[in-house]
Amino acid sequence: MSGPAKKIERKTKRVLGLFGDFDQAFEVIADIRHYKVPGVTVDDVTLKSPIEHPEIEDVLGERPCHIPKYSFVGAAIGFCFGFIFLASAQANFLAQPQGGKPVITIPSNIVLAYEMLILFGVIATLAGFIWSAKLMRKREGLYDAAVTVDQIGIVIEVTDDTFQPMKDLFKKHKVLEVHEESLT
Amino acid sequence: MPSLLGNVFKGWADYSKANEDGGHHDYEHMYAMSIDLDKCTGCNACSTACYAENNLAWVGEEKFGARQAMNWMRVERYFDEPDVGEGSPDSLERGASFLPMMCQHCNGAPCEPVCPVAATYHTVDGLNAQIYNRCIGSRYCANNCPIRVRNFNFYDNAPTAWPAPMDQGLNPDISVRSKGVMEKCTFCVQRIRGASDKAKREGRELKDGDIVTACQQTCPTSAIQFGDLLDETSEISKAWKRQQVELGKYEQNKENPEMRGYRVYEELNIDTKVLYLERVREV
Amino acid sequence: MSNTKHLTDEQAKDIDENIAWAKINKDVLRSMENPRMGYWVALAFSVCLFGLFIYAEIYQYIYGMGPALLNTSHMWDLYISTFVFWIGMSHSGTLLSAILHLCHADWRKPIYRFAEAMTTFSLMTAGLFPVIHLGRVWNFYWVMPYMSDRGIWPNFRSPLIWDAFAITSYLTSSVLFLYIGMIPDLAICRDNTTGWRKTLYTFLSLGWRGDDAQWRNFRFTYLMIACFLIPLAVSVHSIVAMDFAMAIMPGWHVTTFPPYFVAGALYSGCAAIMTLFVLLRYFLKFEEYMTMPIMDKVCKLTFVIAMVWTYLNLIEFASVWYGHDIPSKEVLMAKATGPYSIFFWGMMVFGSVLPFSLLSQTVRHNMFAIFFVSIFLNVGMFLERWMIVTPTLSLGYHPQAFNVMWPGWVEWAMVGGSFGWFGMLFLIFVKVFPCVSMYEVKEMVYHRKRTTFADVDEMMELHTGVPGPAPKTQETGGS
Amino acid sequence: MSKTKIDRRNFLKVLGLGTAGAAMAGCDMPSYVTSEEGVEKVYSYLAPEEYVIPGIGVWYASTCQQCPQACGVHGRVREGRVLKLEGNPDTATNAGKICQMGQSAIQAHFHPERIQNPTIGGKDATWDDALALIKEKASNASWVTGAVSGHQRVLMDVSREAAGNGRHYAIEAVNTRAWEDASAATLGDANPNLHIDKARAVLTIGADFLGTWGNPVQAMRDYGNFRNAPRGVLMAIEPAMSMTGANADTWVAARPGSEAAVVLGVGHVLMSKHGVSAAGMPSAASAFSAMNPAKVKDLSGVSEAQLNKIADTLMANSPSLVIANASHAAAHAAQVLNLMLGNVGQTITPGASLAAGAMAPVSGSTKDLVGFAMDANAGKIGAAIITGTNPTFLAPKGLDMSAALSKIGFKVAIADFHDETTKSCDVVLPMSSPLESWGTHVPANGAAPGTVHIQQPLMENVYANTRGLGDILLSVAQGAGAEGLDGFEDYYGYLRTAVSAMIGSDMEGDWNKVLQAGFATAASAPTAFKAGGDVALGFSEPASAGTLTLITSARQGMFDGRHANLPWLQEAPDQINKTVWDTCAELHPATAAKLGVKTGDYVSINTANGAISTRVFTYKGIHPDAVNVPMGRGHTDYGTYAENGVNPLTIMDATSGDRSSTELLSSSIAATVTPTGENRYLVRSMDLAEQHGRKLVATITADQFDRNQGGA
Repeated sequence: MSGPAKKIERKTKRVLGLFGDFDQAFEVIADIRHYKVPGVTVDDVTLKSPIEHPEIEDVLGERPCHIPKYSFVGAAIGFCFGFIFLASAQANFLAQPQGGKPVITIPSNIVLAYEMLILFGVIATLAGFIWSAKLMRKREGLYDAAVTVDQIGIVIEVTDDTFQPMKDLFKKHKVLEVHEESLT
Repeated sequence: MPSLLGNVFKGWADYSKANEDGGHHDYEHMYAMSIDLDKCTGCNACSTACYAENNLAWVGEEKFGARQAMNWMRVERYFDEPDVGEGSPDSLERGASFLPMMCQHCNGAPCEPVCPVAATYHTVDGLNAQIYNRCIGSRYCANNCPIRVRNFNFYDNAPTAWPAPMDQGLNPDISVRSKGVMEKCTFCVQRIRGASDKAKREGRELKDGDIVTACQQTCPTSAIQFGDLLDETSEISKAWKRQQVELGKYEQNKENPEMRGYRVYEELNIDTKVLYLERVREV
Repeated sequence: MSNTKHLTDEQAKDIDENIAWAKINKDVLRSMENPRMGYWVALAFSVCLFGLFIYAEIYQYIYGMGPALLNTSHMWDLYISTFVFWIGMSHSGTLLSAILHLCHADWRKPIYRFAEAMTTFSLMTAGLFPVIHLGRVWNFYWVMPYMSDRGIWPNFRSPLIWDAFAITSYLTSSVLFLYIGMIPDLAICRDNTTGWRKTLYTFLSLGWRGDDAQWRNFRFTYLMIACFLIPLAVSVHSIVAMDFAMAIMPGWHVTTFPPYFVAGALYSGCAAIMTLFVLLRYFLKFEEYMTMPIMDKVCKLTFVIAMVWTYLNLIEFASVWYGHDIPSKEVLMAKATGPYSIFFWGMMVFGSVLPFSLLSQTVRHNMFAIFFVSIFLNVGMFLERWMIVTPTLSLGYHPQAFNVMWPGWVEWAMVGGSFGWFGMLFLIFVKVFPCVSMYEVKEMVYHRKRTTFADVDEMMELHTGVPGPAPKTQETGGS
Repeated sequence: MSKTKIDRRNFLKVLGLGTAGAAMAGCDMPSYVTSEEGVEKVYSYLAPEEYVIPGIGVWYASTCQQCPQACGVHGRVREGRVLKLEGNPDTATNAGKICQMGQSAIQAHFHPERIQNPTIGGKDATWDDALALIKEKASNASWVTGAVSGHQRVLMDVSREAAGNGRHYAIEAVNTRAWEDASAATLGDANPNLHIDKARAVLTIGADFLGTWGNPVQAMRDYGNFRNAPRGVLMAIEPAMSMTGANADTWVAARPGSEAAVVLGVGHVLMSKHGVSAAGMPSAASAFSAMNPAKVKDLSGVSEAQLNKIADTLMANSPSLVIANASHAAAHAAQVLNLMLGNVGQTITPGASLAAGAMAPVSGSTKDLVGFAMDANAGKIGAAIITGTNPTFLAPKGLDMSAALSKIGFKVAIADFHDETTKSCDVVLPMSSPLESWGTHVPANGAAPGTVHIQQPLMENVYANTRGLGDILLSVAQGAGAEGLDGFEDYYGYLRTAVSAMIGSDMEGDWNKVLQAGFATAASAPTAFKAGGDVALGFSEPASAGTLTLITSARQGMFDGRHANLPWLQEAPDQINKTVWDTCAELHPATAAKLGVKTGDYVSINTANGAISTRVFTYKGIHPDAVNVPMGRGHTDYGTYAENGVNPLTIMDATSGDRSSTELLSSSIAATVTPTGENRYLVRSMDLAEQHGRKLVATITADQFDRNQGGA
């Protein structure tokens, strides 16, 4: 980020602002993005919402998501492992020629490997989700049940001198409630 | 299993080999049968001998009526003869046609690939074997058998079929099947094993005629022949050659129409190993 | 909809776009609590039915498969038909939910949750049948490819093994699909409950906080799994079809079976959705969410699928009829004229004729009519499965084995009992988990409100998924 | 599989799995597992008999007693138990083959319902008491038996003589009596040897030689060769299809009782059309010429075309063979045809008669059944010893057998199973099964001259307190004070002495050779056919066309009912109608349609002697005027396995007409058939009789192939 953010100050407080309407939250973040509050960047912002708001990325900026990679890797492993596993099982189970069929039967193994592909793909996806969505971690404070009902929450970490301007910004955009906690 | 991956490559080698010869391994024997329908009198001796030899349970009228009988070999009786045209509508002009039917030990057996636990498979003797201990009774094999020669133990038949002291007459060479497993004709595998063990003890090769199945042994008209097709000198392989019926072939090339050999359900290409000789009729 | 003028308000009424989001939470959470008498009665009934199932299974375990009256020709009968029936049922939820999700049909949002639940539970029901139909059921695990120190493996050539793999994958995936889609709602429950429920939801919601990062990953995850599920669902039922198509029996060895089965599966699935839709709408008081217009769409979808199914059915008959394979032809003739013909014609009437009633708007907007229609559609589908399995077995190739067989009481008990098992699971589900997706209903009304489009259908087609910065509007959302 | 060192056996060892085959490998311990979970019965062999080699089956020769034909068998003995019977390959009668009844001997042997203790008046008793009682009361006893031969017959005779010459009634419902009488009358030899294999055409009139007539096993073996190149032609004339008819190239349905007329008709055509002469038999010739085809058609419904076809075939394929058992008249006519066609000497050759005539077989008949009933009713029989037959079951109601038996003061039954007859006997002696006891048997038909089959015990008694028939006969004879028997304390001793005398050596080795062979060869003389001589031929008027007639037939399996308690045979489908476990009434579809019944419907069949009710089976292999109920089932006191079915014999008639010429098996009686309205599935091994276009039994017509090559 550019100039103002350069000088490193210890963040001492975390603020949660609750908004009744997504547009207000949107504007808050838009303002932050345009450095209406010096020393605060969008990177410090976390949005909490009852529903998904993909459009927030317009102001929050593109943030990467690696789920498809997980899925792909999982699927690839699933298929290869599936096929090799079956083939080697059959290769070790020779004493059963059946109905004049070969020992290692490609068509049936492909069907099964295909199932394995999907199974592993799904599981890998889930794993990726849990990992990159930081689920199953210890929950930080500053959470309000209202965000699972209908309110939008903006969590932002501030230093002592950016604390007040931040609140003003919230108020300017008709914040409903402001919670704060100190980072120690 | 440490050897697991080690065997993979050999497995692949076998796989490619298997592909060349249609999935068959090197057969040590190829036991086959031939039945002359012109000689079969439909007397049931074969099927009763099978009951005695193979510990087959009788089931009684009710279960037989529910078609849950355990007969490995049955003699079917047909009154029509499509090949010699319709007879008079109000009376038979000829006798009936009898067909001893048992597991044909197909080389392209439809029952084998569908078994989920590989309880039925093809042995190196060319037998279609059923591993009772492995069978879990999914009954897919029987569903896929066009001739319906697989019998399933719908009940625990043993207690009723062999009330003491009848159980003393059981053949110790083979097991008594419990409920929930599939069973079928084995070409009297216990006799095959016995004969080959005997041959081994005497330090010689099996020779034609060493192995006699129970049905063949008792057939009063000697309509049933049994032997090893891989043994060029055996009666059975001569018979098959004479009848110009070849194993593993879909289209048989019969130059001589007088040769009566044929196999049932050839159109299904299941490659059965029981050669039937056509019935002859004077008309 | 274009022709809504002569509809009553109740019929025309879709989800109110200005509904308070808190109300959504309240309604759904309410539906999960203090069950009424009727609920307990239904639950008790299901449990009793399931008890019957258990009894029959024990009986069969002791006496063998004989009392089911299976015989040397009819090695399979109702067990496998019912298995196929439940598998088919399971396709509604996941497949529809996934497909509709991919094509952004937002009307799916209020109804997909219970549909997916149904998928899961009917799979769990279907899974019972391949097991209980085994002659030596205590060895069922032998079909699993576990490493045995004796070096024995299952026979991977057998379609039954494919079944085992497919069903395992499908069950796992659909459970995960259902669960992941539920996480944000579980968080809601977590925030609004106490006691054991609180602990349960806290555990299940994995610490969902609705962060933008979580939502983003959530979106991709849900999308990916949906993508996986569609081919999976198709493959599962094709594999079930292969149990028959891979066999050589006349009437089973049919090339068109896989697509035919998939169509049939979707069909019975939709029918089942309609049934449960009606039930939930009334018993859980979801009139505001499961609205007539949504049912209307489900009906139209069902009709389309029914026609696809009918078509595949007919071309199967045609191909048998024109290909001169005598045994197959005999089986076909026997289906239409033989001892089972009444069931065959029942299947044709319920499966191919009855759906036309869905063309009438009066039916589409009469919940009772729909309830009974959907029931009979599923009866038709059950008969279909039976008519696939049994006539073939009663004829087949070998004249000596031709015979007609009627299922024994054990089989009927198991079939009936399976409904008890399904009902039990579903009833428990609706009281423990939200069977309407709260957050997605919110999304639905949110986006609807913010689009300039009046017509949901057009929106469905034109909606590009991720909306740009939204146009300003006057009224403020929420409360 | 040489590359991968897994063959099936190893594979299964690795798996620790057993198949039918692999079980062999693990079977060296003398044990087997029954399917009662895990219960393993291990028989200890601390002190085994010398013939017990654990794990190894050893074959011993003996003689089958399932029917009067006494085929030689080999029994497989393992761990002291006999497990399976197979034919003795060295005997001329059955040459290594046996029928299903022989196969089932094992089941009869291990049967749980066998009699285990002697009873007096129904209460258990000791052997001594029982024998003492017999000694006391069985003076002048008549013997009622089945067909007997060998030393058992000798002992019966000596004890009869010693006890004052009671009569000997030999009762067999399934017999060759008509043929025997005719042969005796025409050839002077009651049991000539028949060479079906040498014949190029065989015509049978009611003689089911492939099923139950004579020695079917031998006949079937010959039939096998008969079908070899040059292929012979088989023709059958009978009211209802028999196993022989079922294998015939030409099958002709004749109205019951009209068979003789048909044979005469054949003779007529042979003479008139083919100029065959009945030289030296003027009365026969006149009988033939009197029976013109029109008359045949009228009497039997057999058309002229069919007669011509039969006659032509007989002429075209010489030597031929005509066998008849339908009636005495038919049998006589058949033998005359054989003489006319020059078959005598070619396909019919003289038999041989034992030097020791006392051992010669006594063949049974229902004539003796009738005789026994009449004599008993007339109070002529004071005491009777009954063995090997079941007169109460066989006797029609008309004979009033139960009353007859009650008139007999003292009745002894020597039996291995309780049946209708033993029930009414004062003393019942438990007989060991034939596989447990000694005996000698002289086959009535087709044995090599002088052959005496040895019946050797194959294992210890299953039930300790039973005794072999021979032993019992010996004690009875000794009790009756017959001469020359005092030295022997058991039948084995007697038999061994007798056989040694017979083969002219008492050396251990020779005796063992005899036991190994399973038969001994005694001195015998070939019988000579008498030269020519006229034969009077007649025929009986059958019931008029359109009236239903009840006939019965014996099928291999149930036979005359003695095997009804063997589940294997109950479950072995009837060869023709494929019914199991139950009796059915065979009807022609047209007749059934007239009566408005179909297969599976119950009908009640009424004759002058009463009524039976059973289910219908319809097929076209029966004359429209006939209703055929196979005999053998319908026991009332023959154990749990024999309860099913009905017994047609009870309503047959054995007394009508000339008793000397009426055998139950070939008798017929006017009957009315009425549907009862009930219906139940008739349990059969197959419901359909058509091949539905599948290529199952393919047929090739004889002109399509060179019968001299045989295409085999």
